[in-house]
Amino acid sequence: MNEPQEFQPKIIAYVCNWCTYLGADLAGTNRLEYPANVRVIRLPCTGRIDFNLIVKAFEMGGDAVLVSGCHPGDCHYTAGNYHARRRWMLFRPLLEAFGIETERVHFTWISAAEGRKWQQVVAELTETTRKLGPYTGYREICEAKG
Amino acid sequence: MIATLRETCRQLLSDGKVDVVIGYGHDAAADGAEDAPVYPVFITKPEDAGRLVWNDRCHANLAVYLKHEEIRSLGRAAIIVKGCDQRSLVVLEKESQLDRSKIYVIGIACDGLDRPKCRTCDVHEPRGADVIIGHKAAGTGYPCAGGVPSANGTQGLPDTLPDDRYAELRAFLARPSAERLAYWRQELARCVKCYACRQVCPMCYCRRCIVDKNRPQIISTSATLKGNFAWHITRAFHLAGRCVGCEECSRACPMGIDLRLLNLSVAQAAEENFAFRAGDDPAAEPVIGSYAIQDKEDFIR
Amino acid sequence: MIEVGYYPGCALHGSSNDYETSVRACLDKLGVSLRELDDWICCGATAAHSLNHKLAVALPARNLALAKRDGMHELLAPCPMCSMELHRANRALAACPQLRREISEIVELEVDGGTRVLNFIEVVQKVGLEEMTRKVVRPLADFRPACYYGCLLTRPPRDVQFDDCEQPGSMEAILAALGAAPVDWNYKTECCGAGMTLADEEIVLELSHKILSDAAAHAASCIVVACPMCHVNLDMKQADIERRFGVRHDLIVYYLSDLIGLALGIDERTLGIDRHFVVK
Amino acid sequence: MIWSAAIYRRFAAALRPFVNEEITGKKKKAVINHRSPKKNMARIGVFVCWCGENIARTVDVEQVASAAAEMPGVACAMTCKYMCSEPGQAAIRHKIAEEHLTGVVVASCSPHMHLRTFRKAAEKEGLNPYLVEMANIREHCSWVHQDRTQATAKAIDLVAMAVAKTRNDQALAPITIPLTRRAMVIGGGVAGIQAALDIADAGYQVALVEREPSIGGKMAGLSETFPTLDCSQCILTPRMVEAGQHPNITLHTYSEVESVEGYVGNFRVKVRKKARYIDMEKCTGCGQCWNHCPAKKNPSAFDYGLGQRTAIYIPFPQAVPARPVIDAAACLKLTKGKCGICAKKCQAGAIRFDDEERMVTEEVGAIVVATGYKLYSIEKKTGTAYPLPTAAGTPLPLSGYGEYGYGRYADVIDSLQFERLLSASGPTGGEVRRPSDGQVPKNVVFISCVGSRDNAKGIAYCSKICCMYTAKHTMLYKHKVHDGQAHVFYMDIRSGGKNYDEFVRRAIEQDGAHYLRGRVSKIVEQSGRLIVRGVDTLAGEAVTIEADLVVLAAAMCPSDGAETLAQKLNVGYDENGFLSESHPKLRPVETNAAGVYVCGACQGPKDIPESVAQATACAGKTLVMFSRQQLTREPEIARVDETNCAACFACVRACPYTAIERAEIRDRKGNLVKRTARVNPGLCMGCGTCVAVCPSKSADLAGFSEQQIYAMVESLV
Repeated sequence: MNEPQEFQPKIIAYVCNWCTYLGADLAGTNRLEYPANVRVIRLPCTGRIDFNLIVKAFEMGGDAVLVSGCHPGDCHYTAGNYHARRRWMLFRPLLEAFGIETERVHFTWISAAEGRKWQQVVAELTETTRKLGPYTGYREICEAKG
Repeated sequence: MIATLRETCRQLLSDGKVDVVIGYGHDAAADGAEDAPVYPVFITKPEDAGRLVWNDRCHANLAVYLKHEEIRSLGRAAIIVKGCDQRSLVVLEKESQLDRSKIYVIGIACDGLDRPKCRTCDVHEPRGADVIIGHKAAGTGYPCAGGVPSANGTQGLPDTLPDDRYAELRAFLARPSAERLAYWRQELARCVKCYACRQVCPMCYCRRCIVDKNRPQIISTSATLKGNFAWHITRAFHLAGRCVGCEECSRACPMGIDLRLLNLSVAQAAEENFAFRAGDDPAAEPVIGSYAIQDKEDFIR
Repeated sequence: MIEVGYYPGCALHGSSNDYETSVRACLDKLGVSLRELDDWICCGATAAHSLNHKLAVALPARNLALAKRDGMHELLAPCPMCSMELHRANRALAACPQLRREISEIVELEVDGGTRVLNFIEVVQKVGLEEMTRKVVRPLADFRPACYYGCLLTRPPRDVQFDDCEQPGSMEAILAALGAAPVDWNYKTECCGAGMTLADEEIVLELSHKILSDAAAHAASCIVVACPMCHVNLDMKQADIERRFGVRHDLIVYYLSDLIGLALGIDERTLGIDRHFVVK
Repeated sequence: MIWSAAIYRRFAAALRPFVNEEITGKKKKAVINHRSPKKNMARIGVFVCWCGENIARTVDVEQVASAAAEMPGVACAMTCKYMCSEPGQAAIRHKIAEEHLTGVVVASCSPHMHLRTFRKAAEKEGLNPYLVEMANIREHCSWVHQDRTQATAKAIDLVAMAVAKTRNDQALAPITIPLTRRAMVIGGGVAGIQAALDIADAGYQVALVEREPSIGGKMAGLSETFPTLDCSQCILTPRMVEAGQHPNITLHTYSEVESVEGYVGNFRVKVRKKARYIDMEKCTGCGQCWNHCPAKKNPSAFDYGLGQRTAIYIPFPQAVPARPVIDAAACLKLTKGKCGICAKKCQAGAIRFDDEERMVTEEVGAIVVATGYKLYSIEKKTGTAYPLPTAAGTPLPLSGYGEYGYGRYADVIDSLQFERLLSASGPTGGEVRRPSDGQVPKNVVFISCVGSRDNAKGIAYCSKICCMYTAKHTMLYKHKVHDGQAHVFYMDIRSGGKNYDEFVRRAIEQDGAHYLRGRVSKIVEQSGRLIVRGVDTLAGEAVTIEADLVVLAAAMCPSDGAETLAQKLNVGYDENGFLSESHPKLRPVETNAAGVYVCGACQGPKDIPESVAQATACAGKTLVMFSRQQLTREPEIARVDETNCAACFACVRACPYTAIERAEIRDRKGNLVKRTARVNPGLCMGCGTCVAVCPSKSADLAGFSEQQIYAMVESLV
């Protein structure tokens, strides 16, 4: 057996408690299979998800980050997702300027009813990240000695 | 012009309208030498007003001193601002960091100081100042045609259009992302985490900076690439919709790291997405902490 | 002077060239100059969509692309069939970037689904009823028209987005402004059977007969249409209908442009009214 | 200084167990009462659930447990077939006591499923419930993965994250806030009346706000009700009177909610009382005014335009309060300055032409929303005016049923209008006479699903009650016009409910209603008759019926202003404008705005019994709240570190609940020390948006603190 081991990307997902987390629960209830590469961190709302957490995920060796919450208008807290959306609009260009691969940072809206979307998002995310390969760029930064 | 400036400040101090004038000046020892270095000075006595100067070395954004407790404790302040610096006051007021009614703003009509930002400057005469000293040079805007006596003899910078504020950034973004990352790896490797960029920034007024918080340690404090990236991402993002582009961070950096591109990237995002420029409109809602239902979301699946 | 792109379509260059004559004369008087689309092709109506979805989009899309190429933002298609096909293509293209790419490749032109398609009535509305009324020299005082929209002018509503699809009123508004007294009747949007002309003429006669009868029952003095197909069935076949059902309708069928033209002082010959089958 | 204090505390904490042992001379027993992990080294118990085969089939639970046992801070790890079962919970409790656990991680299903269960179990054993966390290794792992190795590895990661979080958990105590034990009911239809009466009967004050001059709502205008055919007014009006006279109910009729401030237990609602031009105290409701008013020809809204009323009017004879109101747009005195006959006739001197609208403020602890419905607008006005509907570029709304000619043909009416024609108090005195010429219609066509279940009109839902009332209409019509024939075009007959289907069968079998399964394509008028063209899909043929009257069962839509009200109350609503309940099954009358409840048709189409049941449920929920002296709330809310807050107030701007205020810290002499943001624990819902916008991270969220979240991410090395 000298077939090369398939790369298993490490993906960290920050999701809101009321929509995406429940959407992922629904995927489970419906037994919708998807790759086991995502580690979900439950937060009350996308409004709570700070950009520092995205940086941290890369520092911890994440190959991709997923941020997901309620669709516009659906936020359990009425507007947390709008605030989050605005921050991401500003944060993405900054990552671009840093040359950090924004194709490794994914934002989605997944409702509590969208178990299938969760499945698709995770599957596609894993696949794209697999194609991109390990995020050596940031890993090297983290390992560089001062 | 300098005479008017000094007289105005002397008057303010002797009338007791203000207790301190924050301005540019020579060291007392310089004894009026034209080419002496320029420092921020805090004039509290009318007779010291003669120390104030205005020339093309008056780069500093003095607004930063308004955040210092020891300056605040001097009493009512008058502050000398250029058009670009005045924007900082707008942001600070919006963020409840200053009470505009308790500050006397002396605006200086400035025709450019040979800094990169001056190429696209559109506020040669500060807005919202209590008094403006001097006049904008004839022919408006850039390139400057007189006004400030130039120490090195140059009369202005290459002619660029004022709306090309982000030209440099665009050129940088046109390079492949790997190249951009490599650039910052190279630049930030020099960072020694002295935090001069933070100290000199009028917007960095937190009582305890996020980098000094250790439970949890959100940003690694070591001066390694990891810590430096985390710090500079954070510093730049915290300026989103707030940075007025005074470029003091770049000027203050002892390692000569040009941080402007990062500041420009968030500024451009705010301007393109929300038609928002920090310090432009005192009535505009700050970008962070507000939202619009129709904010675009083409990057969200 | 308003300039509008012009897509005549096959009918206006063939059997219904009287409609084109009328539209051109009328719009000229209203200060609208028409710029005919160079190298236009068939819109694919009736046949294409039952064969192949992409063909049905590509044919009208090419015309839209030509309009875009020539800098026309608005395109008049007086035939409702053509205008509906163009609308449909617009909608399909706007909705799907993938399709946009494919069709662009097929027609070898940039398509974006952004050209605004207008029917004849919308061009008149663009001129403005006030502006039109100012030019009236011969008010249509003794006209009691029954405005007949047919099936395609307002349908499918999602595609054409024009007027109320069941109870339209835009032609009435124009005619009322010209001094006519349009009648309120029931068959404004019923089908005249055009699609069955070749397959089963009997149906055409029956349906058209119902339309003519209801107009007559509501004391209409004439019928006004804005569609070449409707005109063929109600005008050309009126004699057959009268023979088949043993009644005499004798209703003149005008194009909307005919009546506007008359009110603006254009003579019947110039408008092509003398070429109709039912004449005074 | 600070250093030494911190070191001292750390030493003291470390020494405590030894001290205890020395003094008591025996092994330290589990100390009941909310241990916090800070005091001792973390001792976390990890409990891995098999969930029968649900987890164990894909995840090697034993391996997960043994991996967990090695994680820092973990004192013990075990597995159990069913963790949520009684023995499972007992095992947790046993371990808490035996191992002196300072935290618990249950690796099983979704926290949405059982976090409460396990927290309760821990609490019973004296462990603070907020020291319990879950790792979701079922929904997020075993159910969605097949590869046992990968699934097990993921499960271990999930447990590691939960352990890391638990290590940083803080014991939290529920928050108490004051409670005003007074309720407001918005909407005075049958649901609102029911809710108000129930709450009032329990002994609490209720303010009932109604937009119209009288309470009663839609039900007051109905003829008879299905499936019993009892007279609507006969059953409703006594309840209206009861509400009007109840000592605990304050009626605000002809009033609307202007603004809502505050939060659960402490709402301040501003009510705008429209000018009524009547002194409610003086008026006796004698009727002299409306009997003598010369402005008689105003369409009566209560009769849906089928009848007329005077300018000073009482909407219907049994109105509560039985006081008139002046229609300012129709009154000759108010429009032209002359007349004033009513004032002359009024013995009580109750007419007040100078009346103005005014605001009253009600302080309440709970709000019940019962704003009801309206019918889908089926009207498409054409006719003589010929409006030009196409403004350049604006798409036409695809609403209305132009093909049915409502608003164009006088004899095409909607179902509520038909109710008025059937009602003994209606404009025809209960005789079925058609609007155009007052003739008794001999052939009546009923069309159901007008608007409902029609995606082309933007309404996908079923309005639920139309099948039933249409059957009722055919029966009542037949009972009044014996030689008449009712025809019904329907899509499906939906008559689920007690005695409902029997009722429809009776309409068909006993009263001979002619049911046709199919849609109507068009209605045209020909010489005074309505030609209804449709299709009978069961017979497979086109049908044409010459009708004298057509009744359209239009869809039920939320009443006007429901969305605006929902925004004022912070209650969610769906794309159709119906207010959103908190959970469709388990919290059907609660909303996501704490202390605001919904009942009746404002929440979705429903009939009278359902509306009343929901109203009583709302009253029940309100009374549960009122059964306590004060409210307790979840402690997982935000807090601001006031020493470090830089007072930029980005959080104040961002908070969706306006729960953060600008505060000042002053010393004893009253000098300003510093300004700071401060969270109102009564308003904070715990979204954490403030944490994300705080540049110095001076804001934090209990239960999802920065420390906890970073610990979770860092556990993923």
